Amino acid sequence: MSATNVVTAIRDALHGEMAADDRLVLLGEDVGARGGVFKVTQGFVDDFGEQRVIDTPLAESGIVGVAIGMALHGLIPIAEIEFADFIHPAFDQIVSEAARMRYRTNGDWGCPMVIRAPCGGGIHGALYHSQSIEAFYAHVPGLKVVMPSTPADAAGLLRAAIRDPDPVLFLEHKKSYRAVSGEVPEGDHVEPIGVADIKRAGTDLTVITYGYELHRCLEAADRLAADEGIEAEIVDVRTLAPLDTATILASVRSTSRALVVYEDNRTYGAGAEIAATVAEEAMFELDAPIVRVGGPDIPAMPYAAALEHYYTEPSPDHLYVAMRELARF
Amino acid sequence: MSATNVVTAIRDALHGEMAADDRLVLLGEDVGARGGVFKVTQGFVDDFGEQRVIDTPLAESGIVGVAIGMALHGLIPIAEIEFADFIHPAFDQIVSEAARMRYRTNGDWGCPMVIRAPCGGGIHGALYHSQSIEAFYAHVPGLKVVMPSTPADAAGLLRAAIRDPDPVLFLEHKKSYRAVSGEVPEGDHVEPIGVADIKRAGTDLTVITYGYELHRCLEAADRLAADEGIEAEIVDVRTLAPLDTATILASVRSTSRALVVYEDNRTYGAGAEIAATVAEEAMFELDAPIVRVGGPDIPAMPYAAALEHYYTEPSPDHLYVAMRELARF
Amino acid sequence: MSAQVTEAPHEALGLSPVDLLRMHRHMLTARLIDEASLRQNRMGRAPFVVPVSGHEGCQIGTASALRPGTDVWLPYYRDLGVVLVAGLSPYEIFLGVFSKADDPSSGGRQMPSHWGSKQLGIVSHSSPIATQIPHAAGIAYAMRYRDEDAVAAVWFGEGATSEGDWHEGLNFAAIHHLPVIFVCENNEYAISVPQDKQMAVRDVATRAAGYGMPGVVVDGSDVLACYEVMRDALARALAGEGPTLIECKTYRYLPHTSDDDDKTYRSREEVAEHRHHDPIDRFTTYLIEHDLFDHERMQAMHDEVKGEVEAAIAAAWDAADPDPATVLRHVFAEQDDR
Amino acid sequence: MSAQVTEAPHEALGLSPVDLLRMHRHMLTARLIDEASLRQNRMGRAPFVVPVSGHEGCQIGTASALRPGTDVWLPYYRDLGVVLVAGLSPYEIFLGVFSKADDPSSGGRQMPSHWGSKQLGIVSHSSPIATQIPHAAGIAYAMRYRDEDAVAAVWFGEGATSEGDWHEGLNFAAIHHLPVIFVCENNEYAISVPQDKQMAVRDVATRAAGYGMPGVVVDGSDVLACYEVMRDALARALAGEGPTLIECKTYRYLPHTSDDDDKTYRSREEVAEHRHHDPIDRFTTYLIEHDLFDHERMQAMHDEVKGEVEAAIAAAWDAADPDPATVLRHVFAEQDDR
Ligand SMILES: Cc1ncc(C[n+]2csc(CCOP(=O)(O)OP(=O)(O)O)c2C)c(N)n1
Ligand SMILES: Cc1ncc(C[n+]2csc(CCOP(=O)(O)OP(=O)(O)O)c2C)c(N)n1
Ligand SMILES: [Mg+2]
Ligand SMILES: [Mg+2]
Repeated sequence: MSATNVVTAIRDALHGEMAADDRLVLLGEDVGARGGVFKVTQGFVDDFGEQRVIDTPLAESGIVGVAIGMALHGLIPIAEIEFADFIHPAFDQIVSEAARMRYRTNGDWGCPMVIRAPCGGGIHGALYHSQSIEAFYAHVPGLKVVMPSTPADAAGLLRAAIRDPDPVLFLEHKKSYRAVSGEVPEGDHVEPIGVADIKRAGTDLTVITYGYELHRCLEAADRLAADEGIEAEIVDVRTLAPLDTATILASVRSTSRALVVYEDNRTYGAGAEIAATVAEEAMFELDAPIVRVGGPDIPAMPYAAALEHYYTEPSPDHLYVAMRELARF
Repeated sequence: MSATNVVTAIRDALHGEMAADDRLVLLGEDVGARGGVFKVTQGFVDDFGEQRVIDTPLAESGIVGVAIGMALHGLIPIAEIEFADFIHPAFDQIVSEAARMRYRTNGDWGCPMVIRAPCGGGIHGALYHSQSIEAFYAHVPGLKVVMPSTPADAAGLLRAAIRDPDPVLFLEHKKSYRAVSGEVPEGDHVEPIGVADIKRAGTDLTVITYGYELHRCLEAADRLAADEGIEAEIVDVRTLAPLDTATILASVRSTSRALVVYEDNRTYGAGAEIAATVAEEAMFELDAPIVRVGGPDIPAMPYAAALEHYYTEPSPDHLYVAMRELARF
Repeated sequence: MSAQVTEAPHEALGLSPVDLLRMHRHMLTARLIDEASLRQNRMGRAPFVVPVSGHEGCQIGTASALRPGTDVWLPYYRDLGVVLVAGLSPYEIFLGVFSKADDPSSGGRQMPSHWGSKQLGIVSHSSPIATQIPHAAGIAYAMRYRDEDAVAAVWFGEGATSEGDWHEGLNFAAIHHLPVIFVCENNEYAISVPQDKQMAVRDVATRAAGYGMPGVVVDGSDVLACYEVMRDALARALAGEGPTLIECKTYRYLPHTSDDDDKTYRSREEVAEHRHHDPIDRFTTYLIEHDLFDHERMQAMHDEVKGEVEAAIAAAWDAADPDPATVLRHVFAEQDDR
Repeated sequence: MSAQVTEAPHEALGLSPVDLLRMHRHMLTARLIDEASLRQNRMGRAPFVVPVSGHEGCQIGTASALRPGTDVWLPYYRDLGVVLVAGLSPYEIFLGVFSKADDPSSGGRQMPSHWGSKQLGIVSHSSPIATQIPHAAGIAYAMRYRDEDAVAAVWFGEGATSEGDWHEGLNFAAIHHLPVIFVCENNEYAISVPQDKQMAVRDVATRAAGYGMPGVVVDGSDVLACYEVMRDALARALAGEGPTLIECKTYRYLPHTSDDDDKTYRSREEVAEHRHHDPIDRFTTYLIEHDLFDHERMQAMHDEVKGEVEAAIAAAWDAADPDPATVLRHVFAEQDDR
């Protein structure tokens, strides 16, 4: 085990996979000499050459469309979208093409590829460098959507995504890149896609979350335990699609209280599916109503510090308070 | 009042608005001489001229992008997407531009426009002429999403959409075009956006639905009442965003049972938000778990009759049975 | 006559009489399948069909220059002629028309004419227009990366050139000098939208220069001319000289699909005028002029193909429908996939 | 010298000494704001700034041909020079740099350099590249529909030309002969991606022919040459002759943004070489050669603008921050909107 941050864990895992399998090619804007705007692929073009590390034109639909073609002809493309906010022009290629290739051919053609996209806010990125996009894609049958929050999960899930026979949207919360560090298992460690992880054990309530909110929830939960002895169990969804309902429901049944926390704007967000699933499957085992804490229903985070802060921290300790209130209900 | 079908109600309302306000222009593929593939704009080019009824190039992002420009300079464009399945290339223009123009300018610039799109399946349209797209767009702050299911609602809500100062995605279930007829109030009848409608009063359970599923639910509810005296109250959501939670919750509180029915594939679909809202706001007033009936998690409807039928009618009387089971729970 | 004294065009192209008769037979097969499909549609046995009539020259001409088993095909829904050359049989075509379980393209999941077959190297396409253009560039990139002596060829209508994906795909292919051939079947209409509302230029090929690739205009009713430009584009691609944009001027004789009413947007006179340049008649005349064909053999081939099509219809109609129990399958890979 | 005997270039363009000095002042103002903004960034008072240095010639040259109050501006983030001509003051610019409540573009909601002002006819743009291209076509369509004697002008980098929206917007504008001018500021890089990885052609202007519009290449460091081609494009647009694509060859002297490190993708020598063609120096020399300017007055103007910029910074820094309570506002129209 060695301690590292999320961006390094991703870079190392990506570099290892590239070295091990020359069917892998990277393509995206500025991934070459620049090493990506977040330096995830720094040095890759020197190590693997321009044929495998492709600086593409400024065209997201083309990036994904070309990657699909590569996947259809024996390669395993890893497309990088510079910011998740700029994936929208590729919506049709992802939804109509990558996600549906296998189904529409009755299993004849497959589309093994990964689309990496740095998402989320809190880094002063304003409306178009802060977006959460998981809700749009988790709804698409044929596409897997993964969102790790720790270095170990990032490395293990990226390996799984690259080795998956189907298209995987791999979301990296950019605030976690350097802010979050942790142990990463040595060697060829793979985390299975579709399995949630209990990041904190507890008995008084279950908090279901993912992305950078996981770290805010963990921080609040530890303070709440210290202050009041309330122990929150925290489930890190990790994979939005397919959703691990078994782990979520088992935890909720054990605590009888469910709090769903996500950064994306609340309405019709991914947390709605989680809350709805709990309501359908475990309602009569709950001692309190299901509570969702999502972002405000505005188009992503504004730029000015005061406005951005309002988005991530609408009120002081809002997560701490939400947990305490639910536990006490 | 006069009886007419949905497609005629839309055409008449659209024609009336065009005649009344020359800021309105229509643009889309085949909307001119061909009158649209569903004949909604048949004859419009003769009545209003080519300047106002524009046959565009085959480019959805361009259609919406050009419409946004028109809206920014004094016109009220009504863009037609030939099939909702083909709106995906315009995702970025709708989400990043139309929906965010007002917010990002702090109210300085507005984007009054309507995007019409025939959606839904059951007409042998296969994977790419049958899709439900409301879940993607209902999640976007700044965009209104409307989906009428009767001729009266279609006419009244289309007028409201055209007169709305913000962008409205107007979804028309193509199976309802000719299959559904009804009375349409004469004159300048406007249905407010954001208000759900109780299409059937009942006391034993609440069914929350929209689109063509409304008609399947009404049919099943009437049979259920005749067979067993079970009276379902049926709420037609009509507007997905902003969602009328007040009407939905009031009905659920009165029946203590909630069934959410939608055609789109179930997971992360719009029904999740409705179920989650009920779970948060009215859980302890329920006598039975919330139940969702959505489409299977496959990419839209296959073509072969036997396969398509499985999507819309997975089991004989599946809605009838779901209502009866929930009422008896 | 002249053809006897000087070298005949097909000889200059290195095409043998056998090659020519195969091409002619493919054209005739496409036409007869087209007519038979429409009859099936009117009989209520085929809810939806896509006509090809008028496009046989450019489709079979361009497709015949490729090498089945080596090159990769990315057709669009209009390309019945292309997929016949690629290797789909009339029986397989009708399995699709009747959306049967054994339909090689999709097992009855997609509409008819949404082609695909991994075995034949026919890449599956969807309904959304122009999405296959970047796919072709990506496949060509993979071909070069894997040192294959192969090309990817993608067909599309002139309406498809308006989509952003078309632009992005051509640009990427040109930047990397990829072995890909872009074939535009310009039939003057995108459903009802005439070319002058689709673009402000007369020739789609004009756009090639803006990407840094050659653009060629060819008469789509001249099957040999189409073969020739495709053969040259193939040679360029294999020589590492990059992509070519070929524009075939053609015309669709029938409505856009069985759901369309083309009388709303074009006159019968206009259609009749174009039928005078029928690619099949033109090629038949050529074959007869060069003593490769006569009316007798023509009749014989016609009857033979007609019989083949009728047999295909009968067999396909009797084939098994998809099992509803399979509707949830293949959303993701299964054991045997990948 | 020669400029004395024959008609001087600016005279041929109908530009008065006052016009020239205004243009020079705008160029100098852009440059000094740029340098000051970067200082603010290094001081930690501005988290994010977008340099303009190097682009002043093509921005002020093209923008100065338009008519504030009549024509509509669609700039992109690099266009500090364009919005100064359009009417934004240094104070308003710094309200944006410091994301203050009175920032005219967005009230501090968008990043700095995401311009917009309804009053000035500056159309708000987002971060996603090239989305404003179809907007420009739509605005031009509305102008013609409303019989306005106006044009829409849209600026973008060469990287933007790769997006599908760029293609779709130019195509629509050409089909309808719309009064719109497309101005490409080709600075050879899209962040780190050099032009030869962006396109396989030397000139973006080559693409114009494929849409059926004229394409012009101009030296972006020659402010008068940029003015001239823009003036001609304006005349064409107003005469109903349709859109023009103008490509200005320019260069960005500084990193892409304050977050970029351009040493990773281009040499210092390359940057230094380009600085020899500084559009401001070049224009200064021109003015001096034509006795419209001397070193003394130059120094005076420099000091004056510098003072203006410093005052703007001080005032903007002291302006009020946005009130967090407003964060939920303007998602939809409010009473006073529309
Ligand atoms: C993205 C998208 N938009 C719209 C459609 C509807 N549509 C189907 S075919 C067609 C016209 C295509 O014309 P063209 O590319 O010229 O091919 P042709 O049918 O003439 O051979 C249209 C608009 C579609 N299938 N996909
Ligand atoms: C759709 C989209 N993709 C990617 C980006 C990230 N990005 C911001 S600026 C830029 C380069 C733009 O280059 P160019 O158009 O040449 O303008 P320049 O910055 O050189 O003036 C990129 C890739 C973006 N903003 N939008
Ligand atoms: Mg066509
Ligand atoms: Mg550039």
